[in-house]
Amino acid sequence: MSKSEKKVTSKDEDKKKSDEKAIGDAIIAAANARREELAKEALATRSNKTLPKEIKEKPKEEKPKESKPKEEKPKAAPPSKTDTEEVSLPEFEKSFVDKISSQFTGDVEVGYIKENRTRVNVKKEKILEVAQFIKDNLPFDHAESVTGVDFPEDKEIGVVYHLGSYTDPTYSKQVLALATRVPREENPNPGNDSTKLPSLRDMFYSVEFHEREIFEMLGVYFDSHPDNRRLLLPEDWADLPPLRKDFRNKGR
Amino acid sequence: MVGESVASYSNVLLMFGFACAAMAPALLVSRMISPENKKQPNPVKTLPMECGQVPSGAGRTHFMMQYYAYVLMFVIFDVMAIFLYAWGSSLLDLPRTATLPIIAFLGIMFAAMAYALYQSKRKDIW
Amino acid sequence: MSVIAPKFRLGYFLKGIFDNAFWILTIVTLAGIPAIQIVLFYLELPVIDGELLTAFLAFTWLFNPTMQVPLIKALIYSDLFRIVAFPGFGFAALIAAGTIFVERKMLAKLQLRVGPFYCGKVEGILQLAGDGLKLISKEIIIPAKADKPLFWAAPVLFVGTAAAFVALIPVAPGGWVVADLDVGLLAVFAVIGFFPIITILSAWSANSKFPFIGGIRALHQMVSFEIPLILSLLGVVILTGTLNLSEIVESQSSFPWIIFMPIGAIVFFTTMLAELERIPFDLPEAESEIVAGWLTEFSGMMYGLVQLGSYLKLYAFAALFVIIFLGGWTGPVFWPPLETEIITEGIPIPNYAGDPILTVNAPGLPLLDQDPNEWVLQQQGELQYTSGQLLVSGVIWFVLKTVGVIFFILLPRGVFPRIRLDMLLHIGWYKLIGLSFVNIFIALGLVYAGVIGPGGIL
Amino acid sequence: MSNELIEFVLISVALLGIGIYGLAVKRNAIRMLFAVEIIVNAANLNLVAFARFMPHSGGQTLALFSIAIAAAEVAVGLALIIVAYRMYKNIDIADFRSLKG
Amino acid sequence: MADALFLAISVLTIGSAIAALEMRSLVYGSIALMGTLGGVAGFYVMLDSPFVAMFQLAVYVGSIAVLILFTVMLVKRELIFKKIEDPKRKFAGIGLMLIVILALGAVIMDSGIKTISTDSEPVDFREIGGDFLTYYWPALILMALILAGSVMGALVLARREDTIENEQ
Amino acid sequence: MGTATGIIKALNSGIKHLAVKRFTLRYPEQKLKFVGDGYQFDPASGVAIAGLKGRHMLFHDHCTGCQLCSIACEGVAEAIAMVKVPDKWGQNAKSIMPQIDYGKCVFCGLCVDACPFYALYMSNDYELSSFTKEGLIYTPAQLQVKPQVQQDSELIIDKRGARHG
Amino acid sequence: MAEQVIPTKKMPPGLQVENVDDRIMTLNVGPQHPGSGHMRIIVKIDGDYIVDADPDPGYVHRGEEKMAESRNYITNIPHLERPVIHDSCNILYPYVLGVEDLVGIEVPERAKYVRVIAAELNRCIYIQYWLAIYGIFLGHSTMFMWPAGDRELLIDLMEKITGARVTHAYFIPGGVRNDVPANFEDVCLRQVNYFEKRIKEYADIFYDNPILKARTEDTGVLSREDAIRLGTTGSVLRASGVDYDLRIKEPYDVYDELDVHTNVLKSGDSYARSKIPWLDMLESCNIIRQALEKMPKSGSIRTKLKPNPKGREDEVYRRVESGRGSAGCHIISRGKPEPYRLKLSVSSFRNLIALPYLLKGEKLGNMPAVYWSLNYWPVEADR
Repeated sequence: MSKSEKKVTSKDEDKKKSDEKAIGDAIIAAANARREELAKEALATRSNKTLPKEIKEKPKEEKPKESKPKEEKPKAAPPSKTDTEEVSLPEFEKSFVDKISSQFTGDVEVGYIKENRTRVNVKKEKILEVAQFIKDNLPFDHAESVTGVDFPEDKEIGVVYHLGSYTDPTYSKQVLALATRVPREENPNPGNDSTKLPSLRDMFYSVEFHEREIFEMLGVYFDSHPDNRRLLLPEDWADLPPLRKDFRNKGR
Repeated sequence: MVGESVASYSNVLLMFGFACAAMAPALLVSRMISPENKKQPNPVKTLPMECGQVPSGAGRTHFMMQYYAYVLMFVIFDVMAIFLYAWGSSLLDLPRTATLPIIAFLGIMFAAMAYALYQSKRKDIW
Repeated sequence: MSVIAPKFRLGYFLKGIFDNAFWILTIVTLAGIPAIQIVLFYLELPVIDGELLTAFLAFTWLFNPTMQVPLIKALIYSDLFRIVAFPGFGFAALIAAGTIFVERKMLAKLQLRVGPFYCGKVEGILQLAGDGLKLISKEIIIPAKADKPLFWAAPVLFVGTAAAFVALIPVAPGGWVVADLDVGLLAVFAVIGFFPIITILSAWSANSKFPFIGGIRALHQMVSFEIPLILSLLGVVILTGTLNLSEIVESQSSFPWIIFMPIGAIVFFTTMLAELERIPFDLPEAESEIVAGWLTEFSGMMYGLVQLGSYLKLYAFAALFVIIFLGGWTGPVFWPPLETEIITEGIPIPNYAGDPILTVNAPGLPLLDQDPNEWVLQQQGELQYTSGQLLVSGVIWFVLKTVGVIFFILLPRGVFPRIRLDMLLHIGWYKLIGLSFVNIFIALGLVYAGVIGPGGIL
Repeated sequence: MSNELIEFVLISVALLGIGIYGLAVKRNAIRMLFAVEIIVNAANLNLVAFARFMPHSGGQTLALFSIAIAAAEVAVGLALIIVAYRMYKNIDIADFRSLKG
Repeated sequence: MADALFLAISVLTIGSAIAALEMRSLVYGSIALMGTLGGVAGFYVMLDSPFVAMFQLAVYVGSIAVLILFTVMLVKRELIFKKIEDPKRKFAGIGLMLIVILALGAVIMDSGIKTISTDSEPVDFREIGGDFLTYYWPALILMALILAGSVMGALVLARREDTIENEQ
Repeated sequence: MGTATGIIKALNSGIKHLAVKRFTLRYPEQKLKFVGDGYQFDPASGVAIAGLKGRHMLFHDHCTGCQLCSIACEGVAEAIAMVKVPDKWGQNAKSIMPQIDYGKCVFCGLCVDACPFYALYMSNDYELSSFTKEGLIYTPAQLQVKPQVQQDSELIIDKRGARHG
Repeated sequence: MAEQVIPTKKMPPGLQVENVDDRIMTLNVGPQHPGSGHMRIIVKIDGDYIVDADPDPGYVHRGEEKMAESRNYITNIPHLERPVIHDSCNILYPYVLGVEDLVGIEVPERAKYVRVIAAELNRCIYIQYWLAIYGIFLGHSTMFMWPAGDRELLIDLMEKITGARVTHAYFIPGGVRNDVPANFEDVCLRQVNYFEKRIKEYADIFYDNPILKARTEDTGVLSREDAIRLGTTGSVLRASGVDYDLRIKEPYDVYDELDVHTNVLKSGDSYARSKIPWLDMLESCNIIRQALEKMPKSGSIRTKLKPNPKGREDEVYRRVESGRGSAGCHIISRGKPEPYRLKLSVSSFRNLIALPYLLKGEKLGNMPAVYWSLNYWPVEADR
């Protein structure tokens, strides 16, 4: 750390605590002047493209245009370990995923099998049955988290249930992601359009508030859910469901 | 003479009156110097406390506590307790046989209290 | 940033002051002085040195040093002084203020923090005055649709009722009590009975939910604990055979009743905590359930008055405990350690010319001697203590004991959590009533076994 | 400092009259209870007044009994009113018709 | 002084008795009733019976009035402020009141009560306790029975009938 | 009897603590002593040096006007704006330097991590309150002033409890 | 099938809503209520009993998940710790672990230990804060002041490490941001030992207090089955008798090299739920001492990261045991410097579901005890 002596010590600006008002006025004036200056300069330099980036407004990153659905990359382990582990899938995880996929061939597709983490993608019509099967035949007894993801390119919204197990110690590390997709509409009308999904509340009671959150954040209506009400957003929210990709953050 | 002892009792009233008379100016002074905007009263400010929400329903509603029985019991057993004072303050002057009626009195009241407490414990019926 | 109002003009300010002074003077002259004269016409004026004290005489004597002492003496023995100052409101309010200060500092010490610190330089001793100033300068907000007369009256009535309670408390021997009643204890119960009414009325009048629930809770709590309160004192009444509080104190000249009736004392202490709504029984003000209970809608000075009333009540209850169980003012009499010269000859007070015109006999404290001959009697050895000495030491003992009891009333606030309404009622109706009957039977046993009472051992 | 017996008796008569008026006119159950209380108090006042002027403790004793029984009466009466209110959602005794047998 | 006090208390008593019946709000009516009861307690004090006075205050004002207030507050808000009375019977009631007061007053004024006054010492309140337990003890037992019966009856009456099925 | 002993134990614990030293830091009179001179970052090793994340200090002779701090702040608080300074510096051709708005700054220190030229570090000064919002905006000239701090109070733990001294 | 799964609770017979229609009073407990935190609970009461309770969170919702989609992996760090500023290391932990997985970066050994120490200190800080509020909710003002004061010891330590009292922004993908100061081990050991001595003193005045026990025992009982069905986590779960602690069940960083014990109570009432965090604090002190002993005395603290790291095109779900329970982070990456979707699966949100279930049929006086014993942090639930 080089903390060399300062060269410039202007006495005028040294008294920030003693005389706030004068300093405040001076700062306002100075700041305003400098901002104007800067804005002019920025306007001037933008056309010249001398500055590498703008100071205040960074251009928004473009949406990824041609991203693929995730199912096509099933088993991406960390790249450092890819060479060693890509070939050998974890045995234990594979066993129970195979149980599901063998029961519902055609409707269920294995997303990935990693150590302690597995994912199955289910068609939206079959989600109730698969959940019931998991509930009955596997020791997954609660849902840890429900994630809703918006895929505007596919015109779909994904819902991922992360299931965990408390009762079985051998499964306590496992998190099974049960994913499904529902169609997405450009002009959402939550509750009254085709973005609907059966609720898993009867199987996994703990998804109740998560599903309410998904409903308000992404507009996915859950049939047979007892109260599809607002949870986090204010009562007078009349905008798009905010976690959809076409809802823009202000100033970003 | 009739009514000689009024003076000492009226002192209690005088004390009560003095406290009221001494405290009312505090409210008046407070009312005078408090920064109230009388020209533009804020109607939101005078809403009843409802934790920041708009009040719903009336404040004085029909509202039954599950412990109404205790208030009923109080009326009866208050009478009992002060009756005991009539006995207790004159106990030293009384013959010992005079304790028997009070024991009978207490016995009956205990029975009533036991029944009343049994009833009032069942909170789901109030 | 601005302390002074933006439209402030010194001229307007002065004009306002002069206007106010003018109007006050006018009103006093036109209405106040006639009113005072009308009142004086009906009052019985004291006789001092064989002369009826009129207003004119009082003003004249005020500047005559030889007459000042009799004047002050006459004032001290008037009912007005008792009500306003010494055993009455002023004394109680002083102890209440001290209680608030001690509570804050003690609680802070217990909780490893500092407490009020900056106001008044010395450990925040002026914090209470600051709080009072703040409260009095705050706006009073009356909730819409509130029952205004009741709502305004409730805090004042609360203070008044607490003061009426204070009026029954004898502080020192020789009748230093505002109202010396034959049935003092019953009067205490009658006064206590007014508190639930005021509480529930103020709660109802606010037209808000939380005060209403709090008021109903307060009603249940006070009402339920009144019966164990009444019953727990019956033991003492049985043993003394009197309801007069001064006589109860005098009956304890050799030993306090707490020796024989610890159960009664514990029951009374517990009910006291409940009647005072102090932790662990502060359900009516449980802030995490019902915002501030029946005090929710009170703002500004109204809240301050309710607090003042509750601390007056606290003093009165603590004093009642001292009177009934701890022997009130009884205790060794202090002899003021002064030189014999002063004791025998007194302190001469000279006038402006240096001639001694008045002698103050220090140990006898002539200001407080009811009978001026007591000093002479004491010098002759016929009287052990003058009533002035008894008064001073009695008040000191009384205050010491009261402060001790107040300390134990305040201590649970730092130690215990709040309990629940059904638990509270259960404690009141099952345990405390049972215990107080045990106490009554102990007292009966003491009487019938011949330990205490007429012809008893003690 | 002297009060005559007649003064207390007249006050008692006035209270009795007011109580009778209340019983006759009001249909509100709670108000009728008020009227009853006023009448009882008038009677008690008479008892105590006469006891004072012919010095005897019996009058005060009777007054104590009377107050105690009034307390019992109020407890039962208010319980009745609560029951009736719960059944009819009203405290107008004109509505309490089905209580007739 | 005593006359002024007597006058004040009688005005308080009679006035608040009328107010208790005539005030629109039941809660204010209850407060006025408390004024009547307190005024009567004041008369007791003037009659040198402090025990009865304090009993009146503790029982009537301290508990009966509380119970009445509490019950009033349990009633719906509209009912508290509604005046229920027969306008037809109002004048009849006033007439009845006047007849009673005038007739009784005339009888009393005509009788010898007017001349009664006494200089004797008042009865000590300890004698009352003695009376209770010596001469009047059957009445005391009877009163205990009445109190016990009333508390049981009140509790049985006041409980909610509609949940008894659910209990079983 | 368990209830009674529990109550007595609790009361005893309460009374016992009346004798324990008070723990409060009496702030305006006492100020805590901190580790070092503030939060600094060594770009060579890529590791920061522990210290309080207080108000920034700017070394004008090191600042090159590269705007990396501003860019780092953009995702966090947008508190740093680059402003023109009147002085001429050899390494700073554009004469722009960071100006920090402490009304927005969250004191995360990512700007310090971003500076590769040892120009920015955070000092021990945390008393930044001001009566105006504008008073919270610190110009480069103000940022280069070394704060005057008197911080010498430390936690002392002894037999009668912990305290600040 | 639905009936057997959905937990039902037996209400007292007099409290069926249809019977008591005109006696019900609706109370808004919150958001400006001394007993609610930044949440509203719409409570319907009949006398002293709660017949219905409906939590209404969202008063401090700030859209962290949406904001994270437009910030890169590094600048997300000061933002993602905002929901729980008292537990900021633990709430950042899963995110940092997830980003390390996505970016593919190794953490030096010493950094792992420093992380564990910081996380455990933060857990204690959070629990002290929580305990203080629990104390004041029960009307125990000493239990408000003591934890709030003793918390200062640990805040002082965290300040020595990170330079900030709260919102440390200390963890970073690839390690921690700066090394601990010199002779930190001694200071830490001294203060942690004193801290442990202090929190053991809470037993007499709070946890063994008979009034507290009578007040909170047997209130808001959550049975083992219901705790599992409702998907609760952390102290709520462990108070109901489920032995599930991610530090043991799914050890991250160096927790598998340390001797970690977990605290489980069987009764599942408010008292047990309030005692578990206290026992956790004692356990945390043990862990800190172990970690201080085993920590490599020197070494790298941070693996250098590229300036604007891009994640793999993958998704990860990492979870850690925070002060309140399992904190999970689900990151979906599309190969950009920003996450495509980031979901924080926080324990407060998961425990909230138990609140209406537990409050129904409870007395109003039990509401604060039950509510705060759920270890609920409103800002975290709202995110």
